[in-house]
Amino acid sequence: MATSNASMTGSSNLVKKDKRASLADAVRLIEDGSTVGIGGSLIRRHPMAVIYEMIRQNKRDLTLLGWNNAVDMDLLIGAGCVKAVKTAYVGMAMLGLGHNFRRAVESGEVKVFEHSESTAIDAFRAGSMGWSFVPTKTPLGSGLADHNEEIKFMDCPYTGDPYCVLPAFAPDVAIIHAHTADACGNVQLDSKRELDNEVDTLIAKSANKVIVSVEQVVSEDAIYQNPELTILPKFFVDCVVEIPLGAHPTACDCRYDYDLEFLSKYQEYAKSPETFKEFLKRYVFDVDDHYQYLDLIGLQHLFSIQRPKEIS
Amino acid sequence: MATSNASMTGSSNLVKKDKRASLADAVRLIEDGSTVGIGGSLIRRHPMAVIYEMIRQNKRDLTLLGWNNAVDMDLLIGAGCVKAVKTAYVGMAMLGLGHNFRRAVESGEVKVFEHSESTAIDAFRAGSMGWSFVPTKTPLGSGLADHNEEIKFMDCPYTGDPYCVLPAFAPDVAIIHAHTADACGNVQLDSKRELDNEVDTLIAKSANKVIVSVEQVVSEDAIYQNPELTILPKFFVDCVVEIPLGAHPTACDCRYDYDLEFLSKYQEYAKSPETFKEFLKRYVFDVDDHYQYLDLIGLQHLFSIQRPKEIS
Amino acid sequence: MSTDYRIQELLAVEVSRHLIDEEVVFIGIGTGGPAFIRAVGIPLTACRLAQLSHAPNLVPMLGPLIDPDLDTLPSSLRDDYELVHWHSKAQIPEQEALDVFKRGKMGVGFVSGAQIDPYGNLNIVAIGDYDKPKVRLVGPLAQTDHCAFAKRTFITMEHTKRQFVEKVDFISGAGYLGGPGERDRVGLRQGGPGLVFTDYCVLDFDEKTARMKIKSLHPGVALETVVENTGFELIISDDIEVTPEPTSTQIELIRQRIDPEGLLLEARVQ
Amino acid sequence: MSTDYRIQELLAVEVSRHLIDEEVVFIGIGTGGPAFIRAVGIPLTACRLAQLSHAPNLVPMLGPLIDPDLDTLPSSLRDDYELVHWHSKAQIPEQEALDVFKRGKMGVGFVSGAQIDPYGNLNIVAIGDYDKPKVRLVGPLAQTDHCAFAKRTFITMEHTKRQFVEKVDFISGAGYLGGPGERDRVGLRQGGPGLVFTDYCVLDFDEKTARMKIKSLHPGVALETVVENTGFELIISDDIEVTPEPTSTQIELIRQRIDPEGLLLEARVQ
Repeated sequence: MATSNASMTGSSNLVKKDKRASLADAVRLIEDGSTVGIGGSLIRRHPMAVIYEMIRQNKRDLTLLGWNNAVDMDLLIGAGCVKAVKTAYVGMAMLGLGHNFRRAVESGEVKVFEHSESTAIDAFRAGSMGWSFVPTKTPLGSGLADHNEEIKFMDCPYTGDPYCVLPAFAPDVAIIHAHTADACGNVQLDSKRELDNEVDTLIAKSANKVIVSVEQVVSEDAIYQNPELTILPKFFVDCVVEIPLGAHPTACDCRYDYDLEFLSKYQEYAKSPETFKEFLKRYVFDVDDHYQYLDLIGLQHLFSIQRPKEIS
Repeated sequence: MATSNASMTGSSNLVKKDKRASLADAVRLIEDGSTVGIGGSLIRRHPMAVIYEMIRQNKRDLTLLGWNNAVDMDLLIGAGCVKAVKTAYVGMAMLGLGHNFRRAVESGEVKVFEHSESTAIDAFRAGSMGWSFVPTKTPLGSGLADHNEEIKFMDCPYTGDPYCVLPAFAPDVAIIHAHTADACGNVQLDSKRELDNEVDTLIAKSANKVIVSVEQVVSEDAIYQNPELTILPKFFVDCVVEIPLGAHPTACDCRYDYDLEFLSKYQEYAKSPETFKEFLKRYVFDVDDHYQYLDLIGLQHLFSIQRPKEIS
Repeated sequence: MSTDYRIQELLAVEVSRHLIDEEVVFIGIGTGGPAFIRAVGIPLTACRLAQLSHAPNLVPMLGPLIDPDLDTLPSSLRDDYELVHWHSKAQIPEQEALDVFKRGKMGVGFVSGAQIDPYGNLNIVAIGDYDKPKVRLVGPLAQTDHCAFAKRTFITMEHTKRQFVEKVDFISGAGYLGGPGERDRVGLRQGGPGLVFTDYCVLDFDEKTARMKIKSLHPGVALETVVENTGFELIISDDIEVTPEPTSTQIELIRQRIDPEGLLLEARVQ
Repeated sequence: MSTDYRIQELLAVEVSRHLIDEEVVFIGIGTGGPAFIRAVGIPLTACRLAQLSHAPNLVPMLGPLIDPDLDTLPSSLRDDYELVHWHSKAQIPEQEALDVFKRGKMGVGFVSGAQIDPYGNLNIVAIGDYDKPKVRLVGPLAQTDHCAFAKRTFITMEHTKRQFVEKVDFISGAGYLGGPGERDRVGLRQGGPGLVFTDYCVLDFDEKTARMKIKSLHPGVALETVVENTGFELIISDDIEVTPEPTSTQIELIRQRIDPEGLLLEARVQ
């Protein structure tokens, strides 16, 4: 093995690019009017701290892309940040409808581009592969084909079979939450994890800019230990924000569970636009940062959703 | 946890389907004239024992599909089993050209449908997803677009960008080699492995029938230990053949290395059709089964290519 | 032979009879309460019953979780930690789970909806005019995939006039669309609704008209009850059966072996 | 300042100068001998030199292996066990490695060929008439992807008339095709040949004609040698440079730190 002798280079002070950023700085990358791909599924591993900060920064006219969304999109919609969504689901899992989503769609404030899980995922997949469109049979005969104006039709050049086509999802920014990353932006997930969220990788790769919040920033050596756990090499990542419990109130695989108590409270607040304003004031605008938000939830309660960790 | 009491069912002798088969029986599934997708890449983890048996059973007029092939395809071609190949490479890695392949293409005996790695892989990917075609930009401007008669052209319905299209690969049979499987056909790979061969999963899923040779058949409980290592759940698999060292002379990840000495010998034999007949006689036709073949290689030599196992 | 049983036990047994050996059966997760019993509890119980009677090679698939050991249920079916550690034969990325549908390998998909019409078309997207909906619902999830690609869908529904409607307001899951042959005409080469299970009856689809038809009434349910609670004309043939009651052996199996804690059929949370 | 050096050291240093910080650089594996030195040894040495001088964030990618620790080379670059255990920042499935190209994230792809023409088109498929080839070669591998999608390709070639030909017999890797603007016309929106490195010189491409042009001659190489060994007319401008000799510091770095065992630049096998 070669000896390491930095002085030989005459450039021992060459430093690697540090992609860590504060939550506020990271979120400033998201411009009004942009399209944002959101990681996570159902009430699992959505980048919630990033979403709260987007509301704090008063983002406007966003188009949100996802495949299975919940409190993440409902919050942004309730805060008035959103003009359109493209996803297969916005709901609150066992807690029923997303009230803000429902109101905004019924009033026409938010436009929905209907997707099934596979069409949304395949649109991200196409984006992650650099193609501008993707064929799919899923919408044939369904209301998606009638009502999602982006869906077009073609026949297979070989079999003559009817297909739909979709434009690739290629969001301006993707926001995802992961377990660890090094300061250079190599992002990892624990080996034991819920595999619904493997779609996060496609979402990130399809985007022009990528913001990743992580439970913990780790050393480059820690990344070296298990290179097969890296879901995004650094060249896909623009900034890394360390935010412990950054997915709260959604779950984070085997690290912590979703916070059903908090989500139930959320549903109460969301019943009317007026009470939802109180939620926003209390949990978003009146807290300075993520730690103040966690303080509001309370340490004892946060411990109750902890799961036995299994890291890599 | 529920107590287990099979007698309650009144059907305690219900048995699960056993997909284990002898090498000979498995290979009988492959019909003359069929298309065969072959797993492995370069000189790694090709299902060599299956290939030797295909030669023994004198398969004819096969069309072989792969993305990065070596001694696997060169052997079948040299034995006269093949009429066409669709792949990005047939060569012997550091040992140069595949002599049988070269002769057969130069004489017109074997037709090549030219692919790049990504077009072959994407054709398997489309097959694994059930689509009949796939768009790609890779062949634009290249000889692939001129000479692979299966490639057609279209414009992106959204951007107007020129694309090529390819028919999906949907082989009649896929043959791949893996580390372990249970008798039901759940197939696993060790966690530490060469990730070039992840394409094997796409090859298998694209096929109508799937034959998997494995280093070792394990219990269902062993599969339960690490469900994330399962690359093929049983409903993708038609038969499992236990063949230790079944990839020899190609490598098997961290289990054993490729056999460079044997491959060099192979290259010598392959220099002329006459000497290649001697190879076939000695190593294929004159041995009754895989163990006799291994005996010919010799235990001492086989130990020399063993690697420290890491079986998770 | 008969014994006391609850409606969800009757349904689990009835569903199990229609599951075929070696098929893959997709079950969603993520709902709670009565919806959980319908969408998860009954299907999972039915899968295990089938595995223990006539279908030892049946493969249940819960999202990315394939072929879990149904004799060792996790303490909660909603806790990711428990799900990830549940003994299963495979855990594959969600995108590949959906590819199983597209690839035509899915036997049965369990689906439900806020509306169903005589052709088995389903709606979980919006009630009323799509462009100005009275109620916006959650969206199709993977229902469009189930209904396009599974060899047959098993539909579990609440049986009310509000749900069984003449025409769904939005087709999020394609049934037989406008009638016979229409699936094939739009390019859906296989699949379609198989059976509909409600608290009153089991329904199937008439081959000639592709319209919904009463297959069997649950014990004690009057034909009128079904008709009154259905918002469209059902095909009523002469050979309507009575849904068989669960045997005491089956009830014992469910209560003692499959679901002793009531996780599945009572949606209890430990 | 100059010192004794070998041609592969000169080339490694020269290549390193043209690598840009933060770029991803794809290097193939799997060849042996002189081809190994050209395809793997020189590029990897150049990457490490660049990382240690002006490009600390350069990301080498060897198939599915991303950003390996170039200070701790494995004892063999051809043994899967060693490669899998080589400290690297990521190991991703090969299909996703190729998606990196298609996604437009690849900075430099290293390629080679049996033939190259004035527009940088490459051939590793067949010599002679494609339908009745004189010599059938191995096939395109990922060369078509490199040449279609990498921001620029770095081409390492043996410099003979047999290889530098007026017209390649088959385009397995698209250069500038028939001339300026033609890549864009067929739909290739970025990329194209960057530099060609041989034992005699470095070549680039004229912007106006898209034809190959001598950029610099290696120390001691006469222009005539290059012309004589090239099977087509090269653009010869007035400003041909001399390829800079490696400094003693660079040579020391290579021999003592980067490649002390000769794994890379001498293709030694331990």
